[in-house]
Amino acid sequence: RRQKDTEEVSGITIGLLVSTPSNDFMRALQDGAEAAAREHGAQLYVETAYNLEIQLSQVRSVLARGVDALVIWPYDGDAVASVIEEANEQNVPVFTFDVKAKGCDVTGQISTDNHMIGETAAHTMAGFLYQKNGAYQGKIALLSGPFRMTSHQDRVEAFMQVMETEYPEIQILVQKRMEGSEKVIDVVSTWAGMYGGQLDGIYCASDYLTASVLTALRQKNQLFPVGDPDHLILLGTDAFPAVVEAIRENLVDGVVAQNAVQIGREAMEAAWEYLEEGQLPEKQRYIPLMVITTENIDSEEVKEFGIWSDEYRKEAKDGE
Amino acid sequence: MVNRKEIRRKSRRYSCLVLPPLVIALILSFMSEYFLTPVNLGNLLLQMTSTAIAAMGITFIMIAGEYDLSCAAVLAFTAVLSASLAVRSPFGAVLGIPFALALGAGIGFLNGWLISKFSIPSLVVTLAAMKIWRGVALWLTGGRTVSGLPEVYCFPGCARLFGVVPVSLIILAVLYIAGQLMLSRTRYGYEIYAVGRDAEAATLSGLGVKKIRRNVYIVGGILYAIAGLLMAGRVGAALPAAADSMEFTAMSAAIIGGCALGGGRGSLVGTFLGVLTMSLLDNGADLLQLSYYWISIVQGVIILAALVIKTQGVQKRQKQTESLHSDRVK
Amino acid sequence: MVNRKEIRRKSRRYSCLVLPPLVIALILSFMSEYFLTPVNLGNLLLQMTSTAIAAMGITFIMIAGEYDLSCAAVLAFTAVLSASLAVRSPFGAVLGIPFALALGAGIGFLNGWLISKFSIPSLVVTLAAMKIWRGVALWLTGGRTVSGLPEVYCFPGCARLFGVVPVSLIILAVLYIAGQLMLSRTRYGYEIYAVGRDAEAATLSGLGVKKIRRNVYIVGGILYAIAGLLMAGRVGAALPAAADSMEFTAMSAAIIGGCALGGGRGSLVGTFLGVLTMSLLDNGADLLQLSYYWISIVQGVIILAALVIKTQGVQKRQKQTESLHSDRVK
Amino acid sequence: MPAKTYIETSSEKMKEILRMFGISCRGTGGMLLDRLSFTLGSGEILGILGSPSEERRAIGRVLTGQIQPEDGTLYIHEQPEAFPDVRTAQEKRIFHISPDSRLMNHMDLAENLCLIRPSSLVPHSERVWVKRKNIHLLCEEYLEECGVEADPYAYPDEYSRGEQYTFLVMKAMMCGAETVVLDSIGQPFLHAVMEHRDLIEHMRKAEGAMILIDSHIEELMYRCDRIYTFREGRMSGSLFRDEYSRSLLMEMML
Amino acid sequence: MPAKTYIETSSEKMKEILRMFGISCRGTGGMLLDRLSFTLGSGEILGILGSPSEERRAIGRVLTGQIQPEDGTLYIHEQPEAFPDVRTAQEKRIFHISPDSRLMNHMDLAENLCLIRPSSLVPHSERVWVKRKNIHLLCEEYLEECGVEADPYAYPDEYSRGEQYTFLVMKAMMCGAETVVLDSIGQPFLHAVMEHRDLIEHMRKAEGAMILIDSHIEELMYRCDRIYTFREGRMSGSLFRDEYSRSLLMEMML
Ligand SMILES: Nc1ncnc2c1ncn2[C@@H]1O[C@H](COP(=O)(O)OP(=O)(O)OP(=O)(O)O)[C@@H](O)[C@H]1O
Ligand SMILES: Nc1ncnc2c1ncn2[C@@H]1O[C@H](COP(=O)(O)OP(=O)(O)OP(=O)(O)O)[C@@H](O)[C@H]1O
Ligand SMILES: [Mg+2]
Ligand SMILES: [Mg+2]
Repeated sequence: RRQKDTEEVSGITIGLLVSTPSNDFMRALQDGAEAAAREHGAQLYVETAYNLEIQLSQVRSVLARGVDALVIWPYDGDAVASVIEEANEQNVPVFTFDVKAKGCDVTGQISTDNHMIGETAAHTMAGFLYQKNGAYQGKIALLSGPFRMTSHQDRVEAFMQVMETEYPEIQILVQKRMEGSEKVIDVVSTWAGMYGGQLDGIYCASDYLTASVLTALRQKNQLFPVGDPDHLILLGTDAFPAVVEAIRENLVDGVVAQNAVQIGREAMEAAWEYLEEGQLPEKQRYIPLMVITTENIDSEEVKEFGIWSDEYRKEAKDGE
Repeated sequence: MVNRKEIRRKSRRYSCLVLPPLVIALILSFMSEYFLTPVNLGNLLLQMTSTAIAAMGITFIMIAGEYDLSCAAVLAFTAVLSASLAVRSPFGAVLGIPFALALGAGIGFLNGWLISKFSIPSLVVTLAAMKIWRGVALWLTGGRTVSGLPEVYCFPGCARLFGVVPVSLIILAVLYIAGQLMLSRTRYGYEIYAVGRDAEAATLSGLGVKKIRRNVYIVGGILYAIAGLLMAGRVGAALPAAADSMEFTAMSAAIIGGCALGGGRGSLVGTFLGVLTMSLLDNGADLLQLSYYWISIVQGVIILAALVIKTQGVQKRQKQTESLHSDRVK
Repeated sequence: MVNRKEIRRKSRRYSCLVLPPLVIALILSFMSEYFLTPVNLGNLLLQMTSTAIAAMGITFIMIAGEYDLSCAAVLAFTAVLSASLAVRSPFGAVLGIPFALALGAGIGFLNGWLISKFSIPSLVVTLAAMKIWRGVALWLTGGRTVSGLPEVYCFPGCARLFGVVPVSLIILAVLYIAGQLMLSRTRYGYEIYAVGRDAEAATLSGLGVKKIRRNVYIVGGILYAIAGLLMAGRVGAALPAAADSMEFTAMSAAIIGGCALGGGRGSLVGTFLGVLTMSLLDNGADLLQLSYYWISIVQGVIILAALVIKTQGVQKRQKQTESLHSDRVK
Repeated sequence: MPAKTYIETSSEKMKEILRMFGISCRGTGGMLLDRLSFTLGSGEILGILGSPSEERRAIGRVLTGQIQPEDGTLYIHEQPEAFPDVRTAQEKRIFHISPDSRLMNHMDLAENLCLIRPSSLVPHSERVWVKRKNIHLLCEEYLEECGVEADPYAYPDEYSRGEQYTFLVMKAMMCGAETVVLDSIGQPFLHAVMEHRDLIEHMRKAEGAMILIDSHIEELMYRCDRIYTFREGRMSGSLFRDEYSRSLLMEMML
Repeated sequence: MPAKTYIETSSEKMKEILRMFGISCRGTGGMLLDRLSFTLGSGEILGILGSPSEERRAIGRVLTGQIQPEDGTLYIHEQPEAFPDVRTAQEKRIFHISPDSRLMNHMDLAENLCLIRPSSLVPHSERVWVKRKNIHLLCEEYLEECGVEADPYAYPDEYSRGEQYTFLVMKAMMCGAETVVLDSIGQPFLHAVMEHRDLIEHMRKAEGAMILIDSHIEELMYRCDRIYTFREGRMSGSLFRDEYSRSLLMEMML
């Protein structure tokens, strides 16, 4: 569908395997990678999968056609090992991005440091709670994606650990893993009723969850601006367009942003670099992260870091 | 001069249907103090609207003796397509809702037409329809969520009348009451039951069996479209992958609610109770922080239990009256 | 002295089955130069093993006139449970495979027993089973993938004989040949077809209809377990959410391969061709970089087309011989 | 034995309701009907006598479109008509009651009689909304008029098969039937139905007609104004009431 | 009319194969069988004559366990036996052929006759693997022996219904039937089956017996060694071949 026969053919083909673009983050990852490939004039095989079995078969058929490198967003971090081993056997370098693959050897892994995201989120959340309650105490809830997303797993683990060791007064009332975003609304509605005023904040390990939480609160008429005594602290991850907008509208406290476009771009760059140089300076490449809050959203600092959703939107508009 | 036997018959039947949600509700009200709060009960009702309306469509179809696996796919497809229309222009926003309804009706008609025209089993036709419409929904959107829906379009799903009563609940109530009235008080209802109970006898009595079957698919399609609209309105976005495996949830609810696979049995009251059972389980999982996996298990067990109890009852009765007659007169 | 008419009958039937995969293969070989490479064809076969074996189970069950929606859930459950056993100890690794098979057989028996004991429609029983076993699989693992499987356990799924021929392909071939021989050459096969074609006549002929039906579920369960083992071995991990909606894929393959919903029709050769059709579509999507949504649509259309053509043929033949007789003699 | 085949077109005193002319149709077992012709007059009870295992039931089925003939014409009130399906047959006031006909056991008698009809024949007041009181009254009235004792609130399976056939005949009449075909329902059931004198009177008064298809000579002899004998797909003879004799009918039938 | 009820236990020359004693069973329509008793001797063709619409078919169904009686005993070779299901009845060599019985149209004749049997009755060589040549030869042999003309490779639906019943009887005999019940299959079909003299001879030679249940007096009179008349759930009389007369049977039956 998206075979990019670029103007200047470098003779290098790269397989890009991503998830279906069911949300903006996924699309931004893909766009970043594609843009980088375009700049280098590499030929791309792009495959999108909506479940594990499909991704496995895609990897195999891409390998069968012969590529110089594979850039993969693993659908299930635990279960892609088998195909990555196959690629390794065929001496095709594999670069995973965003989600880590476990139990196998990859040439490069490009992502934000998800442990760091979790830790940063914990400290940020604690800061918000301090602002609200005057002490490092309060009750929060935690939403994350399913187990197969190792990135979410790492974030949640780190978050919990920091909370436990450094902020014993902060209580995690409830934690839930959700596959899709439809059910989030129901769950948040139930929590809102159940914990009522008790709940001080919600941390979402990804912003597709944050966006649904916003919808739920809006429907319940419980969406108050930051600073309002009834305001429920919301801390997101990734910086989705809807969430960035909400921060600008003063409805969400903050987000631990990572630059999706950059992750995609860097992954492709890493592959390119490896193919050119024959090696990478380090196997694990981390993309910087940044906490964006209502206060710093319009600062120079943030502009410098870049809000991917803005870039991506611009690109999308240009594309049209 | 209403028949006493009939009253007894009906009360026994309904007590069987009321029991599961009642028991679960009782357990929940003991185990969680939040369960009986108005907020939670409100949430519970709101959460079940889409499923309840889709299950209503399935009920019509099952009473007429057919199946429908395409329910969830049609729901997602109509929602996604009409939402795409709605976000394009203010004009589209107004047209979105009638367009969705027409689309649902059209797809329902197509299903019904294929089934009656070629006498293909409905299970296969709707299996194919499921694959096709889900595929088209994903293909048209490229798998992307359609968001930024205009307010007019979201109105049925998220607005509240006087800021209190959710419009979707009103729609749910109106549809169920109208549907139940139609099934039990109009000639069409009698005909649907007759076709489901004994299609051959109905044909020989001069009923237009094929037409009636086609019509229930149209009704079903419209109801799926409404369910899709409400879901899109509530979520504030139309997802091409929405309502994943809702066909099973809706069918399970209808079965728990007394629909028989052979047709001719079931009611909307029963289906509502079935959906309520499923929703109570979901709500219970949220309240008690149980994992969803548990719920799936409990649902399965309830379906089995409902059917075992029902068939046990039937078998007992049949044994009393078993004879040569039974298989002749039918 | 083999009947000529029969040969003609059979050749017509098979040509109908061979056509879809052949046409797709032809198109693909024109549109992609990679399609006919040995590596790609090898991949194609390897990818279809699990589905093919699950579809084989479904075929047995459908020939006997029943349904099975629990296929994918049983596959995932047996894989996850036996994999958990296998990773615990070296002893468990050896036991893992027989344990999975026994588990599959047990679940199949349970399904069959419920269906025949309480005369509940198989669709409902297996719907409940689907919910229950998928739920149990997710609950036991907490939704987590079981990875780090020992080599012994993965052997059937990932090993290659002499480093060339995949063991899983050998298993597939052996099972299909044995199954087809059983269906067409043994008394059990004749009985399964008889039960599916006309259960009443079979009962009056003294066949143990209930037992035969129970047995196909056991066979089905074992086959699902094998499919699960192969899948786990190939992926190197057992996923509780594995084989999502494979029940539909397998059923579609069986239907394309000539199984009828009423029972008594179908063959493993046909089912294999059906699975091949599905796999070719998948492979084509990979090769031509089509989106998977397209495939879903094409699958739906093929299912419909297969059935429309089949029933058209039947209707034409029936018209020729329509009479009072037809509905009496049956 | 040469069959007497004097088929007349119409007797003086009665109007022709229905005529089948030269009807042929074929089944797997060979010819079912072979250029079959007969006429039915108003107010008449017509017997068709065929021995067991003759495909007598094809006659009723062709008449109500359950099988389509290969050849022949159907005249209703001397107008040629297309062979209809069951529904349009009923709309043309032809009702066929055979062993396959049955009432719905999940509805009570009144509902069965008043609602399970082609839509154009449902009482005007019940076209959309069903007023249960209404139909029970209607049914009760009719039951009384026809001299059939039954409770409109009862379910059909509370009655014997013979009574169920009676209800089916009554339903046909409530729908304004002109022709009622009682097709091979078996001698005892036929007997049970025909014992309701008022019902038969009612039909005669409404200028309706009945066709009784059976293999039982006496049953038909006692009840019919005219008897056709049916053999090998055609009418092998026709007798009026005053010409009947057991042996003659037997001879014509076999 | 008082029924003659002299039921004897066994005649001198023949062995008792089967005896039903005091069998009662009930249906929705009332009593089906009311303390019914009768005896079947080896080599005998026994007629049971019941008028149409008597529930004659209950007899065959009780005998093969399709309905369970409330009371009474079944003796096989003078041993009391539990009332079996169809399969065990066949294993006890009792075969029931009724209008519901049929061959499978998707299998050829040989497969139908040799394979569609209770597992214990399948020829030993075909228990697991089916050798098609084998069964076709076996079938051909048997067809010849019984004087039935048919092609073992043909499908059942290529033959008339009467021939299909003949095949069913032949299948019973191939399975080693001792008692074959031909239950209300209709006079013409009964006639078609019984016309195969070799088949009947074969059965007599094997000391088997047949029960013909029908309503046709002549059919039974010509063929049976003994006739019971069946009325209102019991045997209303019994006559030996030399005692038959049409009027007597008619009287006992009605
Ligand atoms: N074409 C047929 N196919 C199968 N069974 C048949 C067929 N025709 C008749 N029979 C069976 O033969 C039996 C008697 O035949 P049939 O019903 O034609 O006689 P009949 O017209 O009912 O006569 P009677 O009035 O004496 O019952 C019935 O039990 C029926 O089941
Ligand atoms: N219990 C019953 N329920 C419904 N229909 C019945 C019942 N008993 C008989 N009939 C119908 O009545 C007709 C004649 O009755 P029945 O079959 O009992 O007579 P029979 O025993 O077949 O006599 P014959 O040998 O003359 O056909 C059949 O066509 C059958 O369909
Ligand atoms: Mg009869
Ligand atoms: Mg008869």
